[in-house]
Amino acid sequence: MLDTFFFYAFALLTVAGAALAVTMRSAVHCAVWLIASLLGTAGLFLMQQAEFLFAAQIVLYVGGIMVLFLFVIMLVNLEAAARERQMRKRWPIALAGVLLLAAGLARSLEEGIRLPAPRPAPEAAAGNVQQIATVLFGEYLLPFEVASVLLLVAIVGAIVMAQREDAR
Amino acid sequence: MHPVTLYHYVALSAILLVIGVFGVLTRRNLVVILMSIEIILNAVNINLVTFSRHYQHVTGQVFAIFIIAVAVAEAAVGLGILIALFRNQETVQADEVNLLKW
Amino acid sequence: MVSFLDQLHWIPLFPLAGAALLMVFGPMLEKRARALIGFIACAAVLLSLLWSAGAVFELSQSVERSFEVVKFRWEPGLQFRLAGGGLAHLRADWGFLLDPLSAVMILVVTGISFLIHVYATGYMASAGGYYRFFGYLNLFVFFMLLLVMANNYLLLFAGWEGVGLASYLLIGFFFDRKAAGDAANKAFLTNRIADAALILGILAIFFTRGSVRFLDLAAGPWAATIALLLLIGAMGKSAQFPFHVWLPDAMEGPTPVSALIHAATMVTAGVYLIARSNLVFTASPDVANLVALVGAISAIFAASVALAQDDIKRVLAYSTISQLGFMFLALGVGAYWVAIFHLFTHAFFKALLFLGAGSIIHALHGEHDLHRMGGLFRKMPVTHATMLIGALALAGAPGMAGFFSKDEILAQLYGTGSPALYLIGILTSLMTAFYMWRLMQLAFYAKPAHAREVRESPLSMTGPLVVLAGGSVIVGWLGLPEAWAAGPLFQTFQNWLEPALGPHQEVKAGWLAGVAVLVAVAGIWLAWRFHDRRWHGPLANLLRNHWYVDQLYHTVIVRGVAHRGGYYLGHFDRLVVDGGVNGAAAFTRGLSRLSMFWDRWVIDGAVRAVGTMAKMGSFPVRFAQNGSVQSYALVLIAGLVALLWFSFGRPV
Amino acid sequence: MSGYYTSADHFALLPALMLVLFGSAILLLEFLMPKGPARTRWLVGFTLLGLASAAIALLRQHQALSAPGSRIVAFSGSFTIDSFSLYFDWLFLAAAAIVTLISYRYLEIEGEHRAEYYGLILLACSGMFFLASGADLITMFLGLELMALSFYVLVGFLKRERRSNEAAIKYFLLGSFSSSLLAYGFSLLYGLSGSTNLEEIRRAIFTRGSLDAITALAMATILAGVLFKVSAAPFHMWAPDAYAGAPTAVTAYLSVASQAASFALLLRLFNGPLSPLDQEWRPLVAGVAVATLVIGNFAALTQENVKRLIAYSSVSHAGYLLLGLVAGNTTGLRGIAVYLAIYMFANLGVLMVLIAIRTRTSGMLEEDLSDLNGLGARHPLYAAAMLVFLLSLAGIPPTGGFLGKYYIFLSLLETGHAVLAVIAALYVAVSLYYYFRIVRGMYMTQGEPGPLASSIGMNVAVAISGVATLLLGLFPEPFLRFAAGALVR
Repeated sequence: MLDTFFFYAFALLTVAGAALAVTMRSAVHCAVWLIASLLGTAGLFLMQQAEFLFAAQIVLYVGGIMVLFLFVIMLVNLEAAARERQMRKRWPIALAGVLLLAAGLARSLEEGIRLPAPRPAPEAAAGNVQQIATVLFGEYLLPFEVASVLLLVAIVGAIVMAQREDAR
Repeated sequence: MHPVTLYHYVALSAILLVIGVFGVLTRRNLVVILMSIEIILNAVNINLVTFSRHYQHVTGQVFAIFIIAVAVAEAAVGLGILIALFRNQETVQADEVNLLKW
Repeated sequence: MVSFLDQLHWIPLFPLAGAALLMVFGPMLEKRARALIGFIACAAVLLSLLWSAGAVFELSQSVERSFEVVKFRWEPGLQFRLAGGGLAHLRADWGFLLDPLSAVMILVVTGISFLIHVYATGYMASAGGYYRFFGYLNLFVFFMLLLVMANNYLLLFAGWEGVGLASYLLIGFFFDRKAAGDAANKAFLTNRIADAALILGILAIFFTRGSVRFLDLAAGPWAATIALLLLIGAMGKSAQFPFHVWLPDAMEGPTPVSALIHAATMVTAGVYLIARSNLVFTASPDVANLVALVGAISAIFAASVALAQDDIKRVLAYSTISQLGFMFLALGVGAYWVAIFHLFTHAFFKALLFLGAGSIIHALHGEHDLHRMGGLFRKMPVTHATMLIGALALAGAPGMAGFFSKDEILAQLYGTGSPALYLIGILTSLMTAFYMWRLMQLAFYAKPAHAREVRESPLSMTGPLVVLAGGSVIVGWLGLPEAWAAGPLFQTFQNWLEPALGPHQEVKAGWLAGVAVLVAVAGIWLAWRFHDRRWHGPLANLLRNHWYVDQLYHTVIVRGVAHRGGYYLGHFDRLVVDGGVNGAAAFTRGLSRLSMFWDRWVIDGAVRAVGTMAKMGSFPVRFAQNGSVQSYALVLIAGLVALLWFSFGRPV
Repeated sequence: MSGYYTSADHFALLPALMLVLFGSAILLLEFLMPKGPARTRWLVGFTLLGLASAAIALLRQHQALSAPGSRIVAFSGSFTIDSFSLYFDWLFLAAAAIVTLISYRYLEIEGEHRAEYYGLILLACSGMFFLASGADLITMFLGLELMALSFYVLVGFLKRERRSNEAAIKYFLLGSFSSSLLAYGFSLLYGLSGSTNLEEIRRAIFTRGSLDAITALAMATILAGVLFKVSAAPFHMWAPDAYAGAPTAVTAYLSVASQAASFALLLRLFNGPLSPLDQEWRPLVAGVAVATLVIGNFAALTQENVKRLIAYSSVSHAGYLLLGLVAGNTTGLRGIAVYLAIYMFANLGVLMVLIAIRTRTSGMLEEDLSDLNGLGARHPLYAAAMLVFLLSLAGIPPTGGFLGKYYIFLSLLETGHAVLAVIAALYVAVSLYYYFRIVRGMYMTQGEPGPLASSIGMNVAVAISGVATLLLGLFPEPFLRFAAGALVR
C-alpha cells in the first residue's frame, strides 16, 4: 500500500515535472522542473531496488548535466529569449503528430505486456552495487571502455566547439 | 488501488516519451529542446530499470548507466555546438536557424 | 604465325589504346604536332580493320562458324536461384564472339570508321580540341566493337552504354552552341529510359536461363517478356518511334560524327541486338509483329517528315530513322538476314550521304539550309558525283546497293502476306526517292542562292567519299536472290549469315522488282518536277505560320521567304498552269508538314513534358525541406507513426 | 565467468584500440610539436600511421579468420569479429585514410587545421568498428554514439561559418532525437527478451511467435532510429542540410563511412534479433525504399548546390541498398556489400574533386554547379576522374556502380519482387539526369580558369578512388569473392 502511494507520488512528480519542463516560459524554470522530474525518476529507481542508479541519477544527472544546462543558460543569456514566443507557429500540427504517436503507444500497451518468465535468480548474495560492479566489469567490460572513449570525444568536442577563437 | 505492476512503469515511460517528443517538436528554444531529449532518455531508463527488476538481474541497470553516460556526452557536445552557434548568430531559437534549406 | 582469330581481343584494344594515347598526350601534341593526332587515331582504327579482316578471313576458312575468346572472368560465378528453381552460377566474361553476324558488324564498324576518321582529319582541321575529338571518336569505336563482339549480353550492355557516352560527348563537342549541349543531354537521357528496359531484359534472360551468353540463348520461358524488353531497348538506340526524338537533334554534332554514329554504326545496334536475339523473337510472334509495326510506323512517319525538312542534315537524319524502320520491318517478319543486309548497304550509302553533306557544309562555311545552296554540281564535281551515287542507292535505283536490299525487304513483306506492310513499304520508298532527289536538286542543280566562292574539299575528304561511293554500287551484288543470278558470289551474304540467323526464304515474284523501280523513278520524277515549288494559298500560309512558331526555324523561314519572294512571283503563271499536279504536290507537302507538326509538337512535346513534370515534381520535395529543424523532426515522427500503425495493421 | 581482459579479447580489440590510442595521442601530440606548416604535415602523417597500424592489426585478424564461417567472440560475447565485421572495417579504414588525404589542403584553406580534427576522424572510425563488431545492444549503441558525437563536432568544425554551425546543430538535434528513439526501442527489446545479446534476443523473439503490439512498437522505433541513420525517407531530412553545411571533407566521410556503418547496424539488427519478424518489416522497408528512391531522385533533379545534390543522390543510393535488404537473400546481401564499397569510392571521388576546385577566394561554403564549369579544359585529369565517378554513381557499365545495381536488381527478381526491380531500374534513368548536369558543366560549358587546390595527398586520393572505381567495374572478381563471404555466414 505504501509502495503504491510512493509510486504514484514519484510518478506524479516525474510526469508533472517533465510536462512543466517542456511548457514553462523561462528556460531556467524549465531546467528546475526537469530537475524535479529527474528526482522523481530517481525515487522510482529506488523503489525498484536500483540503489546505484538512484545515486547515479542524482549525482550525474541532477548534479552534472543540469548544472551544465544552467551554466549554458546563463552564458547565452536566455532571459532575453524568454520574452519571445516559446512555441513554434505551427505547433498544433506537431500536437496532432504527437497525439497520433500517443495513440500508437496506447495501442501497443493496451494488449498488455507479455514477458518471458525470469530465470531462477542466482543467490542475491551481493548488494546492488556489488552486482552492478560484477556485471559492468565482467560482461560489459568493453562497453565500459567504449563509454570512456565516448566521454573523451564529448570533452574534446565541447572544448573545440565552445572555445573562443582568440584563445589560440 | 491496484497493486503497482511492471505495466504501470512502462506506461509511465511511454507518457514521458510523448512529453519529450512534444517538447522537441514544439519548443523554439534550442536549450529546451535538448532538455526534452533528456526526458526521452529518462523514459528509456525507467523502462530499463523496470525490466531489470522483472528479470531479477542488473543488466538493465547497467544499460541505464550507459544511457546516462550517453546523455552526459550528448549534453556536453550539444551545448558546445549551441555556444558556437550563439557566438555567430546571437540566437538560440530553432526556427531562426534556417540558412540551409531546399 | 599469329592467328588473328585467337587474338580476337586486339580488335577493340587498338582503338582503346588510341583513345588513351590521345587523352594523355593530346594536349601536348595539339600544340606541336597536330598531324600526329590524326595519324594516331586513323592508325588505331586501321590496325583494328586489318585485324578484323584477318580474323574474318580465318573464320571463313574454318569449318566451325563461331569462335569465342574468353579473356577474363568478369563475374565470379556466385550461386543463384533461377526462376525455374534450379541453381546456376552467375557468370559473365570478358569474352569475344566472332560468328557470321558479328563478322559483318565488325567489318562495317571498322571499315566505315576508318574512312570517317580519314575524312575527319580534313573536316576538323581547323577546329579546336582536335585531340579530344579524335580521342572520343576512338573511344566510340572501342565501345562499338565491344558491343558487337561481346559474347554475352552483359558485356554487350557495357558497350551499349559506352557508345551512348561517347555519342554524348561527341554531340556536345561544339559546346559553345547551347543547342549542342541540349541535344547531347536529350540523346543520352532518351536512350537511358530505353536502356532501363534493356537491362531488365538482360536480367530476365539470366533469371530464366541461367546464362547471359549468346550461345546459350534458347527460346524457353518468358520469351515474350524478354523480347518486349529487348525491343524497347533496341528502339531507344535505333531511334525508332517514339524514341526517335533524339536523333534529329543529335545532328548538332560534327558531321563525321553524324555519319559514323548516327547513321552507320551506333544506331544499328538495335537491329543487331534483335538479330542476335532472334530465337526469342521467333518464339513470340506477337512481339515480332510489334517489331514490324514499330518499324512500319517509323519508316513511313520519318520519311514523311523528311519531305519538308530544309536542313540538309535533318533530311538525312529522318531518312536514317526511316531506313532503320525498314530494317525493323524486316526483323519483324523474320527476315533477319535481310535486315542485316540492309544494315550493311545502308551503312555505305548513308555514311556517304552524310559525308557528302559534310563536304558541302564545309565548303559553304557551315551552311545547313538547303534553300541557300544550289549550283554546286560544277563547283564540287567529286562531291556531286559521289552524292549522286549515294542518293540513287538510297532511292533504290536499279543496280545500286540500296535497290537490292530494299527490294529484298519489300519482297519479304509481300511474301509474309501482309499487304498493309507492303503498301507502307512502297509508299515509304516513294517518299524516299522524292526527298532524296529534292535534296539533290536543291543542293546541286538549283540556281545558286549564295554568292560564295566554293571550292572542292581536300583529298582527305573526297577520298573516303569515292571509296564509299564504290561500296554503295557494289555491295548490293553480294546478296542477290537466286532467281536473278545464281552463283556463290551473288549469294555470299545470305549463305554467310545462314549459320547465325537460320536459312533464308526466297520470295519468288519477279514483278515486285518492277514495282520498286517504278516507284523509285516516280519519286525522282516528282522531285525533279516540284522540288522548288512552294504551295501558296491562305490555308497553307496559315498552317505554315502556325506550325513554324518554333523559334529556331522561324527566323530561317522568314528570311528564306523574304529572300526568294521575287523569284516565286516570277513563276506565278507556271504555278497556275500546273495547278492540278501542284495540288497533289501540295497535299504531300501538307501531309509532311502535318507529320512534322506531330513530331515537333506532340512527340517531342510529350518528351519535354515528361522532363518538365519530373522537374516540377522536384519542387514539392525540395520545399518540404524548409530549413526548420523541427519540421524535420515532425516528419520523422510522422514516419515513425506511419511505421507503427502499418505494423499494427498487418494481421497478427 | 570470463570477466577479464584476455589475450583473445586483446586480439579482437586491437584494430579499434589502435585507432583510439592514436586518436587520443594526436590530441596530446599537438602541444609537443612546433607550430608552423611542418606541424600540419606531421598531423596527417601521424593519422595515416594510426590507420596503418589499425590496418596491420586488422590484417592479422583477417589471416586468423581465413577459414570460412569462423569468428572470434570476445568480451563475453559482446564483441564479434567475423567476415561481416572485417569487411566493413576495411571499408571504414579506407574511407578514413582517403578523407585524411583530402582534408589537408581543405583545412589549410579554411584556416582550421587542428589536431582535434584528425583525432575525431580516428575516434569516429573506432566507433564504426564497435558498431560493426557489436554483438550486444549496449556495445552497438555506444559505438553508434561514439561515431555520431564525433560527426556532430566534425560537421560543425568550421565554427566561424554560420552554415557549419547550423548544420551541426541540426544534425545534432535530429541525431540525438533519433538516437533516443532507438534507445527506447532497444529498451523494449531488452524487456522482451531479458538480455542485451543479439542472439538471445533473436531466440526470445522467435519463441514469442506472432507480432504483438509491444513488439511492433519496438520494431517501429528501431526502424525509425536506424532508417534515420541511413538517411532513408522520410527520415532523411537531416542529410541535405548536414551535407551542405559541413566541411566538404567531412561531408565525404559522413556520406560514405557513416552510411556504411549505419548499414552495418541495420544488417546486424534486421538479420539478427529482428529476423523472426521479417514478414512484418519487409513490406515496411520496401515502402521506405521506394519513397527514398522517389524523394532522393526527384529532389536532386533541380539542385544547384553540388553538395546538396550529392546529399540527395546519397539518399537515393540508400534506397537501392534498402532494396537489397528487402530481397534479403544471399544475392541481395552481397549486393549491399558490393554496392557500399563501390559507392564509397565514387562518392568520395566526387567530393574530393569538389575540394580540389575550391580556392581561398571562393569564400562561402557554397559549392555551385557552375563552379565546375569548364573543368574539362582546366584540368582534364580531374574532370576525367569526376566523369568516371559520376558514371559509377549513375550505374553505367563498365564502371563499378553498375555491378552494385546489377546485384540488387537480380536479388529482387530472385525473390519475386519484379515490380520493385522495374521501379528501381526506372529511377536509374532519372538519376542520370542530375549526374549529367555536372558532366555537362565540366565538358560543355566555358568556365573561368583558376588555380586548383591540388596537393600530393589529393592527387593520391583521386588516383586511388579513380582506379578503384574502374577496376571494381572491369575486373571485379577478386573483390567480389572477398565481398561474397562478407555478409553470408
